[in-house]
Order: sequence, then C-alpha cells, then structure tokens
Amino acid sequence: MCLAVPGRVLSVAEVDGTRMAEVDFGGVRKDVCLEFVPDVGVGEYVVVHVGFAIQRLDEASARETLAHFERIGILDEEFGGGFTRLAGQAGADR
Amino acid sequence: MCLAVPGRVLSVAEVDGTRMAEVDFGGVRKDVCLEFVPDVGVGEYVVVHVGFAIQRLDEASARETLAHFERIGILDEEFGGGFTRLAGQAGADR
Amino acid sequence: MTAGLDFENWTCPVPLRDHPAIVMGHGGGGAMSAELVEHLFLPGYGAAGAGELGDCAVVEAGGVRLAFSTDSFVVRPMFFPGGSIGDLAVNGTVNDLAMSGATPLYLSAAFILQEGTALADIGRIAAAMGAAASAAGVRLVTGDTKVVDRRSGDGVYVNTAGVGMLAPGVDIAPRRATAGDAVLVSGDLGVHGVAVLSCREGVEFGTGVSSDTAPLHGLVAAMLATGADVHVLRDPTRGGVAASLNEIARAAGVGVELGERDLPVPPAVADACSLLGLDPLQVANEGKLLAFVPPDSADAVLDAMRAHPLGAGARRIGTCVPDHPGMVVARTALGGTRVVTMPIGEQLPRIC
Amino acid sequence: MTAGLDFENWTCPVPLRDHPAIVMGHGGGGAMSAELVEHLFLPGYGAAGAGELGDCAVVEAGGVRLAFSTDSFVVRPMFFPGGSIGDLAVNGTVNDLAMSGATPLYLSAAFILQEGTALADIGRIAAAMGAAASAAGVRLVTGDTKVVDRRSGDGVYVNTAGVGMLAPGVDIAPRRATAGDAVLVSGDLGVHGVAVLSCREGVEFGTGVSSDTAPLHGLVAAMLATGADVHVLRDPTRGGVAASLNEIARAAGVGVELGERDLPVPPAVADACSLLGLDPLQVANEGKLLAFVPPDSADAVLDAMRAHPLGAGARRIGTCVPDHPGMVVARTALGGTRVVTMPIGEQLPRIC
Amino acid sequence: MKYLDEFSDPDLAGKLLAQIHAATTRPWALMEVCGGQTHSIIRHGIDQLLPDGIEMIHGPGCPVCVTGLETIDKALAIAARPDVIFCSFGDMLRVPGSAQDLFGVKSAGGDVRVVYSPLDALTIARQNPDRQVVFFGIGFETTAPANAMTVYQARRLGIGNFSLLVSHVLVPPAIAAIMESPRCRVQAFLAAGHVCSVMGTGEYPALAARYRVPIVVTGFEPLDILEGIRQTVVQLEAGRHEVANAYPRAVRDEGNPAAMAMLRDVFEVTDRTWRGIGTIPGSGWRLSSRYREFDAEHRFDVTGVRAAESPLCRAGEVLQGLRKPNQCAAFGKQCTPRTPLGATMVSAEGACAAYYAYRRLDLVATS
Amino acid sequence: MKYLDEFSDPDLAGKLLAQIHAATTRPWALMEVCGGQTHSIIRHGIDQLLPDGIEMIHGPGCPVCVTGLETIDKALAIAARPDVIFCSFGDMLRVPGSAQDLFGVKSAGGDVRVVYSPLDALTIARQNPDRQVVFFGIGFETTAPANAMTVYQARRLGIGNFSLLVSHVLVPPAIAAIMESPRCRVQAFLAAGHVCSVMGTGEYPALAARYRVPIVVTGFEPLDILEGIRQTVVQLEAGRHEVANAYPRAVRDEGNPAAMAMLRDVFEVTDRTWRGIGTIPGSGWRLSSRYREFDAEHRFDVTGVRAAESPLCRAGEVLQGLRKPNQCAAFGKQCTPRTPLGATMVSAEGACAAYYAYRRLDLVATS
Ligand code: SF4
Ligand code: SF4
Ligand SMILES: [Mg+2]
Ligand SMILES: [Mg+2]
Ligand SMILES: [Mg+2]
Ligand SMILES: [Mg+2]
Ligand SMILES: [Mg+2]
Ligand SMILES: [Mg+2]
Ligand SMILES: [Mg+2]
Ligand SMILES: [Mg+2]
Ligand SMILES: [Mg+2]
Ligand SMILES: [Mg+2]
Repeated sequence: MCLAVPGRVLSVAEVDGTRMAEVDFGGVRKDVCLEFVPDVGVGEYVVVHVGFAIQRLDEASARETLAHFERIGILDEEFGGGFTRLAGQAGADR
Repeated sequence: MCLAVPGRVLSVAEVDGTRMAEVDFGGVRKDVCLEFVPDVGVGEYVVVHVGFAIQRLDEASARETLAHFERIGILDEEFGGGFTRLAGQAGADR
Repeated sequence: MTAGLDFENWTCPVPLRDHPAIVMGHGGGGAMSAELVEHLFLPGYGAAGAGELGDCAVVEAGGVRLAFSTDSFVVRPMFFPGGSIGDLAVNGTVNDLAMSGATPLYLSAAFILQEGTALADIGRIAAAMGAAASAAGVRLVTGDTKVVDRRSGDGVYVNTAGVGMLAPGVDIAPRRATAGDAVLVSGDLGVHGVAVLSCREGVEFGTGVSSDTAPLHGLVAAMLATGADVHVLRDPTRGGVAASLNEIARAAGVGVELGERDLPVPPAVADACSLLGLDPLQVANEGKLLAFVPPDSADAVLDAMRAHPLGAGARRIGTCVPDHPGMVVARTALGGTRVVTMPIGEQLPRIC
Repeated sequence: MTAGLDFENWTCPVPLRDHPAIVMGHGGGGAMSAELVEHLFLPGYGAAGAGELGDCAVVEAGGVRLAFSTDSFVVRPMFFPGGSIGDLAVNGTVNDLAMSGATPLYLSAAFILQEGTALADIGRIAAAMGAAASAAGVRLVTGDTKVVDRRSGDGVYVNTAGVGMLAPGVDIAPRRATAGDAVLVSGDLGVHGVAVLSCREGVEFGTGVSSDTAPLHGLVAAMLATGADVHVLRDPTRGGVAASLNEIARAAGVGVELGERDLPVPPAVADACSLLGLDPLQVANEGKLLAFVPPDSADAVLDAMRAHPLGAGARRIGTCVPDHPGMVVARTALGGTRVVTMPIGEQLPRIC
Repeated sequence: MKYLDEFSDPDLAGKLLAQIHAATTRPWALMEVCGGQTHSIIRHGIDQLLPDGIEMIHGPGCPVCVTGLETIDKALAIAARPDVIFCSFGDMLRVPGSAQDLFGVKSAGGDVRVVYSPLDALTIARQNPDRQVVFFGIGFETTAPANAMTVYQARRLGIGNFSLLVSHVLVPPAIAAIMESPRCRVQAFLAAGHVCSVMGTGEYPALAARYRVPIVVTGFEPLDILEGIRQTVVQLEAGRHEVANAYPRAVRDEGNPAAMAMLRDVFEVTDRTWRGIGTIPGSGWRLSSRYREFDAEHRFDVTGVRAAESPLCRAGEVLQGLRKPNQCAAFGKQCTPRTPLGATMVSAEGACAAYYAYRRLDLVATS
Repeated sequence: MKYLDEFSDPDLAGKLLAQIHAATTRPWALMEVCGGQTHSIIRHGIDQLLPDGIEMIHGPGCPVCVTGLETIDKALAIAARPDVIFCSFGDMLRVPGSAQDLFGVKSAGGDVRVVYSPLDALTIARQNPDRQVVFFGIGFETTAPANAMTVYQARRLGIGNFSLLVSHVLVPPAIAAIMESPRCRVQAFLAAGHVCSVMGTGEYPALAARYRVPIVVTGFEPLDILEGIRQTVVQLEAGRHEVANAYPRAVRDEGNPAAMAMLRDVFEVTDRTWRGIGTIPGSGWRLSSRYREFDAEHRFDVTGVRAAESPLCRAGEVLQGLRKPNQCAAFGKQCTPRTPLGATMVSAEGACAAYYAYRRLDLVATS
C-alpha cells in the first residue's frame, strides 16, 4: 500500500488558503499540499503520497540508519558472542 | 426556394397520431407526412418538400400540360397571324 | 531537428487565413482540401516534400519504378449497402496505385480504434479487407493498431498504404491531359455516394443502390493492353467527377468539355440527387475510373473497357479542349453551357 | 467480395472473448495489442494476410528487396518536451524500416483532423515532419487528409507509411535471436515516455527530460559497417524494452537475461517512475534501439555504436539464453531474479 | 423521376424556346422570384438560349440568402450552447453570420446536425430528453407548414425540450417592396410555384393590378420555366398584366387549405428584415403567442442579439435586380464563395455565387 | 532520488542479509502487511536471498486488492452515469467488479479519468461546474488524509459538484483479524511504514502483547525491508514480541497529529468488508455525518448495490497467508492477470499476480 517518496521542498506558497509547495524528487517536480506538515520549510525533505506530504523526513535519522547499516557486521551488539559464527554461516550460504 | 419533388404514395400509416406515408421517388423512398393532404391515398402522387406533402400532384393536369407543349407551334392560338413569321425568326436565331 | 523554424509566430498563408481552424469542408476532397495541401502541408514539408503529394507517387528504388499511395478511411456508417469501410480501404488504395498504371502488390493496414468498438465489427472489417485483398491479388503485409479515447474517435478508422510496380514506359499522370483527348468513364456515376448517403444519420432514405467499390487495376491492364497511350487515369472518389476533372484541368492547363446528355447517371442516383438537391457530378464513386486518351485510340480503349466486367458501362463523356484552361464546362441537354465547379467542401442536402 | 463469410454470427476467438469491445489496453503495445493481431486481424485477412503483420515487412518487387512499414500516431499531447507528433510520425516509421536493416527512402503522410483543430497547430506539425524528414534524408511523396467530427477525433492523428531498400544479404529479424547473443541498447532508457507523461492531463509534473525522438538508420548503418551479423534490431517504443524483449524471446523461442545494474536508466527517469509507480522497462523510447549480436562481435558493434552520436550511451544489458524460452528475466541489483513480464495494456500510475 | 424527367425534354424545350423567340419583339426584364428557379435556369443554361432582349433578374427567393444576419447570429449563439443540439437544413451551415458560420460553431464544439426534415429534429429531441433540441426554422411559405406542423406536434406530444428558431419570409410583400423601389426595372414576375402550392394565387391579382405586371406562377423544371417565360412574354408583348398559372399540376388557386389553417394557428405576421434588403413590413411569420413557449429566441434569450452587415456588400440591390453581381466592387475580390461577404455569395442559388462560376467562363470566352 | 537510492545499496544489503542468515536458526513465517513491501520484495528478488526457513507471507495491504467487490460495483454504477466525471487512481481501473471494470465503463462511454491526487479531481470539479465529479477514495490510513483534506476543501470552497466514494480500510483491525483466524501461521509482522507515518505506532503494543508477535515498522526500499526482517528475526530468535521502528526517518511514534486531527473530523469508524476476506468489525472509515452531503454513495443512491464474489476464488485465504496462490485451483487456469477472478490477481502487488509472473520462472527452472 501507499507508494510514498521523499522530496525536497523548493518553495512554499498559499493557494486558495491552502499551504502548497513545489517539491523536487531528484529532478521531477510536483505541487504538493503541505497542510499536514505545517512547520516544514524550504529545503527540508518530506514524504509525499498522492500529492500530500504525510510526514517530514528526518534527515538525521536517515543518516543514522545508514551509518548503522555500515556498522552492522562490525559491531556485534545484538548477538553477543554467537555473532561471528552465525555471520560466517550466512556468508557460506550465499 | 423550396426544392420539392413529386413522389408516389406506396403506403399510408398512422404514427403517433400523425398520418405518414412511404413515398417513392423513382426508386428512392422516404417517409413523408401526409397531414396537409388528408385525402391522398396509395398510388397517388404528391409534391414533397422537407418531408411533407404540400400538395397533391394533379396527374391529369400534368398530362395536359405536356400535351399542350406538344401542340405548341402547331396551333397558333395566341399570336394569330403573326406567329409563323416570328417562329421562323426564332429558329434562325439559334 | 526543427531549429530555425519560428513556430510561435507561425500563421497560415492566405487563403487559409479565413479559417483559423479545421471545418468539415477541409476533408471534402474539394477546393478546401487542395488548399490545405498547397498552403499548409507543402510549405511545412519544405525540401522534404516531393511533388504535389497527390493520390499516388511514382518513385524509384534500385532501378525499379514503384507506385506508392496512402489513404485513411473514415466513412460513416462503417457498413453500407454493397460494402464496408474494409472494402473501401483495400480498393481505394489499390485504385490509387492502379491510376498510375501500376500493378498493386502490397498493402499496409493501420487501425485507429475507438474504445468501446465491438470486436465483432472489427472482425467483420478485417474479413472484408482480407476478402477484398484476395480479390485484388494484393497482400496485407504490415500493420499497426492504436486505441483512442471514447470521446476522441468513432468506431474504426483505417489507413492503408500500398506499393505497386510500374511496367517500363508507363507514364500516366494528370499533367499529360492533352487538348483533343477523349474523356471516358468506366460506368454509372454516383452509386457509391448515394448508397452511403442513404444510411447516413439525418438523411436516411430507402434505395436499391449499392456501392460500386471494386479494384480497378484489372480494368486498367485491359486498357493498356490495347497499346493506347493512356494519358490520365483517375478514380473519381470524394468530390466526384467534378473534383477529379477540375484537378486534371488545372494540372495540365487544359479545359474539359462534358456532354451532360452523355453522363451515365442512373435514374436512382438522379432521383436521390433531385430529392436532396445534390449534383451527381459531385457524388463519390469507388469503382469507376476516368480516362483521358488520344482521340484516335478512344474507340479501341472503350471496346477494351466494355469487354471487362468492371467497364461494361464505359462511355465517352467529353473532350479535352484548349479553351478555358483549368475549367470544366458541361453542355446541357438543352444546348446551353454551365461551368462544373470544383466542390468547395462537404456536400450538403439543400432545401432550395 | 465477402461472400461465404458469416458476419452475423461472427464471434471473437478466445482469449478475446473476455473483452467484447475495445478498451484502452488494446492499444498499449503489449499483450492485448498482440492478441488483437493474432486472434482478430490475421484470421480476418485469411490468405491475403502475410507473415505476422509486424512493425515492418520485407517484400520483393522487380528483384529489389523492399522494407515496408506503417504506423499511426495518436500521442497526446501533440507537443511535448523535445518534439511533437510530427517528429514521431517521421522517426517512428523511419526507425521501423531501419530495424529491418533497410535504408528508408520514401514516406507517405495521412492526416485525420478533428474539426476545430487550429491550422497553426497543423502547420507546426507539418513543419516538424518536414524538418525530421530532411534530417533523416527521406522524402514525403504522397498524402491524404480526412476531417472527422468534433466528437469523433482529437486534434491531429497522423499515419505514415514508409518504403526502404535492403542491401543484399541483410537479414535482421526477431526470429534470428540466438542463445549466446549479446543484448545491446543504444542509450538511456525511458526518456521519451517520461517526457510525454510529464505533460499528460492528470499526471503533469516538472522535469528536465526531453523526448529522445531521432532517426536511427544512420546508427544501424554504422553497426552493419562493422561486418557483424546483426541478428535482431528493435526500437523499444510502446511497451518499452519489456515488450520488445518479450516479443523477440517468443518469436525466436529463446530466453533473455538482463542485468538490472546494467540498464541505463537515467536518474530523472528512475525518479519519475518511483513517483508514479512505473517500471522503466515498460516506458516508451523513440530514439533508441535494442540489438542482438553474436557474442564475438559485441565489442566491435558497441564501439561502432559509441562512435555514432545516437549511440554514445550504448551498452550491453544482457544475454540471450537457451533457458526459459519466451521469457525475459532480470537479475536484480541484490542478486535475486525477477521475471520481466509483457505489459498487458496501458501503463497506469499506481498509488501502491 | 416521373413528372420531373418529362418536364426536361430537350425537344419540347426547343419548341418552347422557338415560341419565346417568336414572341419577343422588344427587351423585357423578368424576375424569377425563386432561387430554385435561378438554380434551374443556370444549371440548364436556359438564359443563354433566350432572346438577347430577355433579361432574367434573379429575385430574393433563396431562403438561405435572405435570412437576416441577426437571425444567423442568434442561431450561432444558440448552437454554441453546450446544452443544445442545433438542427438545420444542410444549406444553412455555410451561411456566414457576423463572425462565422454554423460549420465554425460545430468545429468549435457545438452540436450542429444536418437533418432532412424538421420532423427529424423532433425525433432527435425525443431521443435526447436531457438536451435542448433547436430547429432552425427558416424558409418561405413552402417550408413554413412543415415547421408549423413540427411545433404543433411538439406541443401535442409534450416534447418540452424542442424549440424552433423561426425566421420565415413571405413572397407577396417582397414583390410589393421590389415594385415600390424607385429604381425598379422588373416588368414581370415568374411566381414561385411551390409557394403557391401552399398559399394559392389569391394574393397576386391585386399586385398585378397595382403594379401593372404580369405574374405567372411557374414550376422548376426546364419546360416549366420556359413555359412561365413564354406566358410572361406573351402578356408583356400584348400589354397585359394578369395572373396566370403555368404550373397547374402542383398549384391550385386556393392553395392548400389544411396547410394554411395550420399556418394561421402557429404563426402570426411580423415585420421581417431580409438580408441585404432591409426590413419589409409584414413580410414574415413568427410563432404566435400560443406557441411562444416553443420559441428558441425566448427560451435562450437571444432577443438582444444585434448585427450589422458588411458595408461593402450590395446584395440588397442585387436581390432587387438593381445591380448585377459583377457590378459590386467586392465581387470576386473580397467576396468569393469561399469568403462570402453577403448571403447571395453563399448559396448555390445565390445570384452572386451563380455569377461567380458563370462569369469565369464568360471571361475566358471573351478574352 | 535522495533517500531512495542510498537505501538500495547492494553492498549494505549483503551485510544485512548476512546478519539475517546468521540470526536465523529456525523457520519463521513473517507477514509483510503492505502491498508496496510485497512489490519491493518481488521486484528486488529479496525472498530468494533469505534463509530457506524464512517464509514471507504477503499480507492484505494492497488497497486495490482489498477494496470490496460491492464498492467496486458502486463505483462502476456511478462512473457509468452520463452526468458524472469519475476520477480514480490509475491502479483501480483494471480491478474487476461483478461484471466489468472501470476501463470497461470508460469504453462504454463513461467519463473515467486517472488522476495523481484527489486534489486533481477537485480541480476538475471546479473546471466542470455543470458535471458531477466523483473521486474514488480508497486506500489505507496513508491515503485517507489526502481524501479527507480534499473533502474538507470542497466544503470550505463550496464546490458542491464534488463528492467522494469512500472505502477506507485500517491496518490494526486487519492484523487482529489475521491473528484471530484459527489457521493463522503468522509469527511476526513487518508493519506498513507509511501507514505509521500518519498514525504512529500507538496501536501496536497492545497487538504485539495480545498475540505475542513482534511488530517491526518497516520501510519500502530493499535495505528497509531487510532491516525490518532482520529486527523481526532477532526478536523471534530471542523469544521477544515487541514493537520496534525500523523506519525512523519517516515514522514517529506519535504519527502525524495534523493528519490525525483531519481524519477525526472527516471520517468515522465503520465495519468494512475486505475483498476476499469478509467483514472485519471496525476496520474502515466512512465519511462522518458532518460530511454526508459529499458522500457519493448517498448522492447517487447506490446504497442498494449488492455483489457476490466468485465462489472459486480463495483470495481471502491467500490474503491471510493461509494458502499460497498456486494452491488455488483456479490459479493460472480460470484466473490469470488478463482474466482475474479475485483482486489479488489484478494489482501488480497482488499476491496471486506476483506468483503468476514468478511461478513461470520457477516452473521453467525446475522443469
Ligand atoms: S458579390 Fe458579395 S459583396 Fe457583392 S453583392 Fe454579392 S454577396 Fe454582396
Ligand atoms: S488465483 Fe485468482 S481465483 Fe485463486 S485466489 Fe488468487 S485471485 Fe482468487
Ligand atoms: Mg492515395
Ligand atoms: Mg484515394
Ligand atoms: Mg506499430
Ligand atoms: Mg484517387
Ligand atoms: Mg510500423
Ligand atoms: Mg513503430
Ligand atoms: Mg486521398
Ligand atoms: Mg518498432
Ligand atoms: Mg418554391
Ligand atoms: Mg504504506
């Protein structure tokens, strides 16, 4: 359900009493309703579904998640001692 | 004004309370309203304009007119003595 | 690709200026259609446009002379007495090829289908095309199908293009019409147009008339077999004999004189035209041809035509004359004359 | 002419039975389009229908091998970033000829005009056709114009048919795809489709993407000049790479394996597809070609392509395989596989 | 067609022509009132065969030509409405209003349909209950009964979405107006046969007497026209000015009583502006107050539409026989059948259009 | 696209896969609730790369698949009306109702238009004041705010010719219904990320506790899905059943308060029939009484439409993970993407459609 994609707010304008933005999706631009993310401003990222921003995209969190993916397999926080053995098996599986 | 052509009534029928006929125009057939020629029957000729019979065609009169055209130039009723000379001039004109 | 062309300030040259938009008459095959080609398509094509974009082009490939023609068919209704849009689509292109003297060989068929069109209707049209192609001895070799929105189409539109081959020496074209030529027609005029009109919305009438749609290249072959130097052939489709003869008269800079008493207008066509106020010379034919032949071969060509099933009703209807170049004049039954004008656009029933 | 055929009781064979009428999907260039040809047109044409009514036919006239193709163009809007219906009408037919290895020579142009269409728009289209034909070195030699009712058309529909000539020995056709062949593409995928979609009603979006419409016979000539035995060429237009590869796989009874990481999908196309939920492999191209070439000539052909302005972005995207005949499979970036299906009908934006 | 073909016989035409030539000793200017007769004369080349002295002046009897510019503009305004299906006889579609014609309205999206009969429009109204169907009710006394019957039927059958845009014109007031014109050259009239099929000949004796002109009721086939001319010339040569009926197979003196009764019920006399001529008092019919609800002009409130004709156009004088078309400065220049300034250039029967085709041969022949 | 491409990186995917393989010691049946996640899994071949023991069960999270047959039939009935412009998301056009689909209605003359956003439908309504414009408002909690805002704007701007055919479905009641099913095999859920972007995670702890299943809020890119699976497996292996958020860049625990406020104003909870599943109490939203006048169902009186699904179709069991598509007797026979019996064969995300494409390669590969 619910194809939603992240885009960056290029500009904000009020149209017919509604807060609208031009949002850039990597070169593709669409008009998007900002009413549900009232404090998002130009330059920020939003998650857009059928022409509506349904959430602000938290860039810090995105970076953290990616960093966590990078770390994974190096740190072993979740599996404790068993990790190294299991990771080895997994690698062999592929 | 007023392209109207003679056609022969093939059949008569009442449609929605209106007297209609199928009329034959030498192979071409059209539905025609007969309300203005209430006593015309099958086999008779009518003069038809935009789907309405506007007059009964008087066949006897038509025949008489043609016969009159045939006679013309033979009888000399209208011009009296001057006719023959004038007719001769006309022929030379052509 | 289109650099250097000023699209935004493009305006149509006269006389199209009077019509900023397409009206039905632009498709009538008469003066308005010709003006679109002359003032809009040819200037648009520029150097890439060749010749006069006529019904059929004669081109050369690898030393072989080819005839190449296209037509789109949008006739309504799609099925009419004596045929369908499918028959026309095949015979129309076959005939445009044949009018250059070519032997038709291959056809393409491209469909623009309106959503909602019954597949059964399309099947009937395809079957009619197959049967007509078989009868004409041509093959349907390539095709295309597009679908348009319900509000943007109307049932089936068919385009056919055709390729044929010319025998060496054959040179048949409007520009070859010569004063003195006998003008021949292969049979009764106006039957196709009357058949279609008889089932057109708002005009419907009963008639025994059926479309004359037929492939004419066999008849042409019989005419050429006489050895006559046939100057011009033309199938008088949209716009009828009036449009075809006016085009030929203009292309060759000659006049045409018709004898009204010699025109083979069958009574049912004459009557339908009387009823609706139409001129039989402007009514479309789909299985007839006009020919301009030197006077001394007229009888031989007429004999050859009459010996062919599609030319049984052939007759001479006029003469190509040096007077009034570009004009077609008819001598009336009463002995007067009238100008046979190029139809402007659509034929309309008259009340007056 | 059509005697012996039972029109009244005609019913469509399966699987068309499920759709008694045309829906938009029948024109999408995918499975439904193919089924119309297979189950309706070919049976209708009977003996007069030749081959598979593909994009382009190779025929013979007077000892010369000709390529012959037709396409109707109904693209909306008529003007879009990078081109117009006029450019497509010329380049589309030029390319269908080129994909058989022919040198395109002559085009016909037939218009179906909706009443009310601005003459200025038609003039722009004609000028675009002229410019495109000049750029492609082909000539517009014959034409036709029809006008349809306001409610029965939509601006301008153009049909072009084209005739080209094949050099001796050239044999390029889908059936020649062979296991082991390298599958090449001449450049970025999906730009035309995205450009058109970006200005389509209800979907409009801003993008810097322009249509890639271009004539490809020059590129083909450069590829053939390597001496390589090119097996198949195809311009992945409607239905995109997915439709073209599926057709080739079925025609030749081979499988195709693509590497998703090798597909040249430019970011703007990928992003537009992400936004709308479309598969870039199903998006139309109008200036790209797919080629199947023997593996040992792949590098030479790629080099030749890259040396040509229209092949600068050429790359190898896959391999023709003996496995899963008739199917196209992509190896995903993660190392999994997915089937690349034949598109069914129209591409629709998804919310899910 | 029976009773058409017989009246086209060339041999009999020759006899009639010989009679006309024989009868003519002086020049005479005859007006055929009816455009259908003009059409027939030109199509068969009849005027070329008449004695040099006989001049046929083409009268204002083409409904396409004389329907007022204002009426056309009202038709265009109504036809352009999205809720309307506008039905018309075919020959009205190319008649120019102030800015365009019905073809133009159609090409811009108006639902404009050609019908053969007003009854077809009524059928369309029944088939499209959610649309307004308007019929363009133009024409002379011949056409008026058809339109009257159609409105009568609409009321009788309760077809509320049907209405009529009415602009009927009447022949006798036009004849009077022509004769009242100070520069009038007309010496006799061929009266319009089919108008008389409906209305009879009762209005003509007073006109013939008042203006001292022969009036011969005339049909449309070549022999009919020649006979009408023959009878007219005979009267003129003899100094008579009587009403005669040269079309007795289709015209009775009393006209068609059923049609006339219907006309009296549905229509009432009104002043009418004739295109190119001006307003002629009492020369038109409009819907009577009993049928006001079926009047498209009121239903769609176009009563305020006003229009002015091209100042170049001399169609009024042409229609009154005061000027030949080629004596108009715009003829063949600004004004051609493709770019008509006046309605007489529109219809095939229009005098200007007829001359345009005709003159071309004259010019070639005399050059 | 930024924040899409980074989350598709193959190298990081390999690391996450290694972790999953390392973590997995036993077979687990996980359900991705959302059709968008199903699409991503199949498109990227993720399930082929998972440990053999990990089974991904495709959940009922495709709005195209679960919108009730009766709702589709109501849409078809409204779309067929000549006064209506029916606007829809593109993927609803091929969904079969009892007799046909919206493409069929369109081909029969219905004015059916694809829009990207419900706001586009509102624009169409303003441009066509004489037509009724209806938007087909389907979808989960993600889509509901857009539809709610559109109706709110219609009322605020006084656009009376706009209405909404509403059939929203809700995820948490569906999860409960799946878990209550006697044959349920699901051991953990990947929760639908964008639903949680709107609604937050507040409803999940009770479900996780009650059914003792891990629930991991998951995004849609390959790395997001792998991370969701990884966290789920880690919990399962550890015997935990907690709610976790593996999609923190787009999901906050509290959801989107502005959107939730709008939803409370415009919608109210109702029982909803899920296609192929049946009626789930309290699993849908309909327009609240304040917005009743914008309810297309009432405006066009289709409340009486009733429909029955194909008796052959096992979509309900497929959607609940009780049956694989190829365990349906109609699969690939009576039911194909061209001739779908159930909605799960319609959408590209539908489990049956996905299997249809997928299975073909399996069959080839194993033959
Ligand atoms: S030629 Fe044209 S402008 Fe002159 S009177 Fe005739 S219609 Fe009017
Ligand atoms: S394969 Fe078709 S019939 Fe079977 S469950 Fe899936 S949708 Fe229903
Ligand atoms: Mg042609
Ligand atoms: Mg032709
Ligand atoms: Mg094609
Ligand atoms: Mg022709
Ligand atoms: Mg092609
Ligand atoms: Mg093509
Ligand atoms: Mg043509
Ligand atoms: Mg192609
Ligand atoms: Mg009359
Ligand atoms: Mg979601």
